[in-house]
Amino acid sequence: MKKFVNDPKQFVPEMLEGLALANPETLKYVPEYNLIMRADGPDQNKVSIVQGSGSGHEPAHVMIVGKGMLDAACPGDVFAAPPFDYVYETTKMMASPKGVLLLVNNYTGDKMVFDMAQEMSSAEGIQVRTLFINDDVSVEDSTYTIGRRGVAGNFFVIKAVAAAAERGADLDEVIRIGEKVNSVTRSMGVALTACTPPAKGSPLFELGEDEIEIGVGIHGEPGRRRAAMMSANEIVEEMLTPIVQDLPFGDGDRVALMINGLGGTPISELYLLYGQAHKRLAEQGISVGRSYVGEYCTSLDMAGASITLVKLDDEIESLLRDPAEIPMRVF
Amino acid sequence: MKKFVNDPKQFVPEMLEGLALANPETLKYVPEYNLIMRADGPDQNKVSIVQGSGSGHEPAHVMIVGKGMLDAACPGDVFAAPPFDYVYETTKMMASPKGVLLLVNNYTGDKMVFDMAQEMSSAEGIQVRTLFINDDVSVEDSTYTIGRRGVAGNFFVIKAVAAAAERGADLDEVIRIGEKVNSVTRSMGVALTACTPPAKGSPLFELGEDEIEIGVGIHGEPGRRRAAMMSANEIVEEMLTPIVQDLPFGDGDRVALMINGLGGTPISELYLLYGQAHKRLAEQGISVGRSYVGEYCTSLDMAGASITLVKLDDEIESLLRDPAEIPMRVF
Amino acid sequence: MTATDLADVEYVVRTLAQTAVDKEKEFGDLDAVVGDGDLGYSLARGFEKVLQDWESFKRDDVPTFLQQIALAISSRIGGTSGPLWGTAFLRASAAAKTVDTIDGAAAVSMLRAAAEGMMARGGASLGDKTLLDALVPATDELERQLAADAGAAECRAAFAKTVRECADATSTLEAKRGRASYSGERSIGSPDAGAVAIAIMIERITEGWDQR
Amino acid sequence: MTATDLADVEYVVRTLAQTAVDKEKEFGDLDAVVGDGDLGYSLARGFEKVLQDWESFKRDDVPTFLQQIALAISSRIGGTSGPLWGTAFLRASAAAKTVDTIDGAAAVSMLRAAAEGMMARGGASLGDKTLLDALVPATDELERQLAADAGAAECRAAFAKTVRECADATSTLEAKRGRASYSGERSIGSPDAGAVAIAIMIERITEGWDQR
Ligand SMILES: Nc1ncnc2c1ncn2[C@@H]1O[C@H](COP(=O)(O)OP(=O)(O)O)[C@@H](O)[C@H]1O
Ligand SMILES: Nc1ncnc2c1ncn2[C@@H]1O[C@H](COP(=O)(O)OP(=O)(O)O)[C@@H](O)[C@H]1O
Ligand SMILES: [Mg+2]
Ligand SMILES: [Mg+2]
Ligand SMILES: [Mg+2]
Ligand SMILES: [Mg+2]
Repeated sequence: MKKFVNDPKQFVPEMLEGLALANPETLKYVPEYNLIMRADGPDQNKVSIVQGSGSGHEPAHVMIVGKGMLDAACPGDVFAAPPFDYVYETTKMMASPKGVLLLVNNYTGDKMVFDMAQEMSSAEGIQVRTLFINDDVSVEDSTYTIGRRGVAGNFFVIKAVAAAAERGADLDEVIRIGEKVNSVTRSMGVALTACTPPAKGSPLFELGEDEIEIGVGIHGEPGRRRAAMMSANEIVEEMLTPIVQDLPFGDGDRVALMINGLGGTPISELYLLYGQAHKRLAEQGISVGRSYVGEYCTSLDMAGASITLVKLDDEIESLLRDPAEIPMRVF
Repeated sequence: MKKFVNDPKQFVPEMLEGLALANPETLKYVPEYNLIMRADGPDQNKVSIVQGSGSGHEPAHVMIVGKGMLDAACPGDVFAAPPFDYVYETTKMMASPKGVLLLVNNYTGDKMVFDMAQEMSSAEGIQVRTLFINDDVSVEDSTYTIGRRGVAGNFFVIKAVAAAAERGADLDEVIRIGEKVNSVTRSMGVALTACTPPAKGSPLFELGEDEIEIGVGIHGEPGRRRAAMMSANEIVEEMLTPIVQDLPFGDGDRVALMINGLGGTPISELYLLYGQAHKRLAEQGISVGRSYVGEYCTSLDMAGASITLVKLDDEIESLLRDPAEIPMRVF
Repeated sequence: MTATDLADVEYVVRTLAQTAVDKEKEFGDLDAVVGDGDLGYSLARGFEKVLQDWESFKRDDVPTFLQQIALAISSRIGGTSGPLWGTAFLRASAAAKTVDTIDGAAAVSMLRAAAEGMMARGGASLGDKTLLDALVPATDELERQLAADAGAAECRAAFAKTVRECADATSTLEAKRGRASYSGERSIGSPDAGAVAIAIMIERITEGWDQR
Repeated sequence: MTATDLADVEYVVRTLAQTAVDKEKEFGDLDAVVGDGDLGYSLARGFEKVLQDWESFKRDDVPTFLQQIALAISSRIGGTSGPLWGTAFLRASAAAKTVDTIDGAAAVSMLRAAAEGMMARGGASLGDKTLLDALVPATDELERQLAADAGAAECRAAFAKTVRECADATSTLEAKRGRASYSGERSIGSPDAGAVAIAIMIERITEGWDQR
């Protein structure tokens, strides 16, 4: 393994420390709970939006804390759900009179921790709700899930609920919006290579020189099938067809289209995929209202990409258009 | 090789087509010259800022075309200088009464093409100047250069001259600013793995399982030395010390600090590097005024990173702070 | 609720904790057969925290005490066992709130609440080859003994015997939950690690009851 | 300037172009010895474009004609040769602007301008093992012959002979420019591909002069 790492056990804390040092005016880091929160939070006049997950998916989610996006993120170690007390303490710290929304991708480990945190914080009188995101069409029950997995589509849910909260929506309204966006969001990914967790030091799974994993999970979990390497356009087809058929998306639909890099794939390739996906959608009468190309929800250094489609309506599009101030600097 | 690619010869055009499809309101694509330009350009009331280089360094430079950054970029094929007519035609298309500034990283191939384009466009009465960026302290004359190489530091030059042009500066003033920023910008990179150009299909150079290349170039050119793999903190030291000593930067200086990913390194590792670099600078009395962490100038899928330092003064900092609208969407 | 109730509960919890710490290696080995081998480590770290903080827990009443145990355990254990065991103690705490004294019936309702909490939390059903396949039938047996007016010692013995038998009997099941489920049919033939761990813990509790 | 001048220039350019196309493989092989083998491909593509567009070039005068050749060549050739050869034709065009007729002296000043342009563009000095090590001494020789009042045929023969001798003599040099320079000392012992290519082109020009 060749990575920029000192002690693998300190990988996540050192990353979070760097993130906070790079954004001293906007972010606060609470080392006890791996907590990255808005320096000016919690805002007592809005619903607090909190996301928890394992690390290794950066920029998700610690790097999207900021005005108009998350109020806080409390990740676990690489690919591990945060321990219960991180979530519980974070929830208490982020408590606002308008309530707290916990956003969680649907994985068994995370679900158990967040359900329990909701149960215990509610018992203490905090108004808290949990919303599970499950946009991945690749597989139903899978390695770490009962039901579908949550992947890069969570960015759209986060952005929409965060914008609604920023506009002053109450907790019920924020949840209505989150559920609505989740219900029209579909994703699927393909891995070209396996990822290497710093603490493991070797690839998490085996993928042959000429093999790809279609429908891969963001922790390297198996997807639909192994296939022989194919052209970029064929790979787009493998991802786009199941996504489009699942909702289904159809003629006349307006969508947000995201090409998400899984960590090891250069953005040049992502734009190449974007072009093909955009054109294939156009052929089916589906027009792209908003485009997103880059790394959003990664799997460490895995080479690969996922496609996410969101069916837009005026409400969702308007929420996605709202400003956000997060550490990803435009330059 | 496993990459998202169809015909390797079409890799760059397909990427550019995707980029334009994703940004229909802001970008225009002229396939004849690999040209990506602002849809509303050229602005007759400002100096046009144009960057040319090989492809394979994305987002540099086609993905930073937009208001407040580049007016146009005309890349060559992967790691190849653009052919002369791309640059010549681009210069003519971007001609404004206030003039055109061609920004070029210092590589022999690019330098010859841009010098010739300047010579020929000047002969046709276009007011055009060329500025070469050479921020890389790793090596003096090297594989593709006479003199130092230009690497990720060019983002700071681009941003400053673009902001100045946007504010209405004339060509001489824009060049004064560009030269000034270039003169206080220093960079150095380290490769953990080699990169694989789509047309070659195999790694561009050999790097052992436990070896890294210190001072690597963004085309995989050799740097100062091969070394055995070391810790993240030690690698920061290897890059930061030569950079700091070169200008030199010193006690009381305020800097912009960039940790630039070379394409295959996840952003989590980049923030980890950032934290260490920030702290090591602080120990030397050097404070970070602006931070940049992410992929700016890459080398395809190479795992690795570079550090760039810019000595700030009020003028430079103010120019860097100006707004820019480029395809990298904040979400 | 009397001081004796709290003392008994403390004894039970302390024995669970001490067993988890003492048997770290054994529980880990059990989990390594078809699971990922981290059960011993997880339980030991969680219950170690319980032992460390032992003196500091508030002892106003049984529910308060148990709630703090829940928090201590789940703050230290990652993966499946943290929220599962934490939930078990939380739900037992809630059940204890509804009774005046911790008698046999109260023990049954606390065990049931704990088991149901774990089912809700982890989504497992009976037969999925988890600790529930030992705990639930043993609780049923305890209830039967109480209904038949068995003596306290008799009840405990029956409870311990059933939990052990049922734990061993999980060998015939295929794991459907937790990391062991990734082994699929390969999991048949060896017992569920969590179930055996529970059985060993309960055996220690009954064996030591009279010297508590 | 007379029509004859333009015809002579056209003959020279056309012969250069035809040779580049005919000898694609040979020039490539020469470059492959210690360079990267793309010289044949690059020159052939650039001069192919010249032949394709041949009829469309404006022929108002020699400078205009040469400038269009410069553009045609450099728009098609990547790497080093595109801007180098393009610059050579540009500078020759500029030199031609300053003379009334393309006589021997004009040829010398155009060749010098071309060589100096290539030096400025590519940063090579004499001795760096490039085509300049053939072209510059040959131009010097041409100038000497003119100064000695040699006849036109004699001048051409001396020019071609020197360019060939100097091209062969680059074998003793170590490449300092272009891809061949990456081979370092290994480049000693074989001649510079660009220099030999120039020599072959000039030999074709002189051989065919009388039948032009
Ligand atoms: N979803 C579940 N519901 C109830 N019990 C479970 C569940 N998953 C696992 N278990 C129990 O936990 C034990 C394994 O615990 P542990 O090793 O900590 O978890 P993991 O399977 O995640 O490695 C199993 O032997 C089983 O008894
Ligand atoms: N900087 C330079 N200046 C002058 N001539 C050069 C220079 N670099 C290369 N050459 C000439 O060009 C020839 C190689 O051309 P070509 O193969 O197209 O370029 P490259 O070396 O980039 O592959 C060399 O044999 C040499 O004669
Ligand atoms: Mg486990
Ligand atoms: Mg386990
Ligand atoms: Mg060559
Ligand atoms: Mg070449």
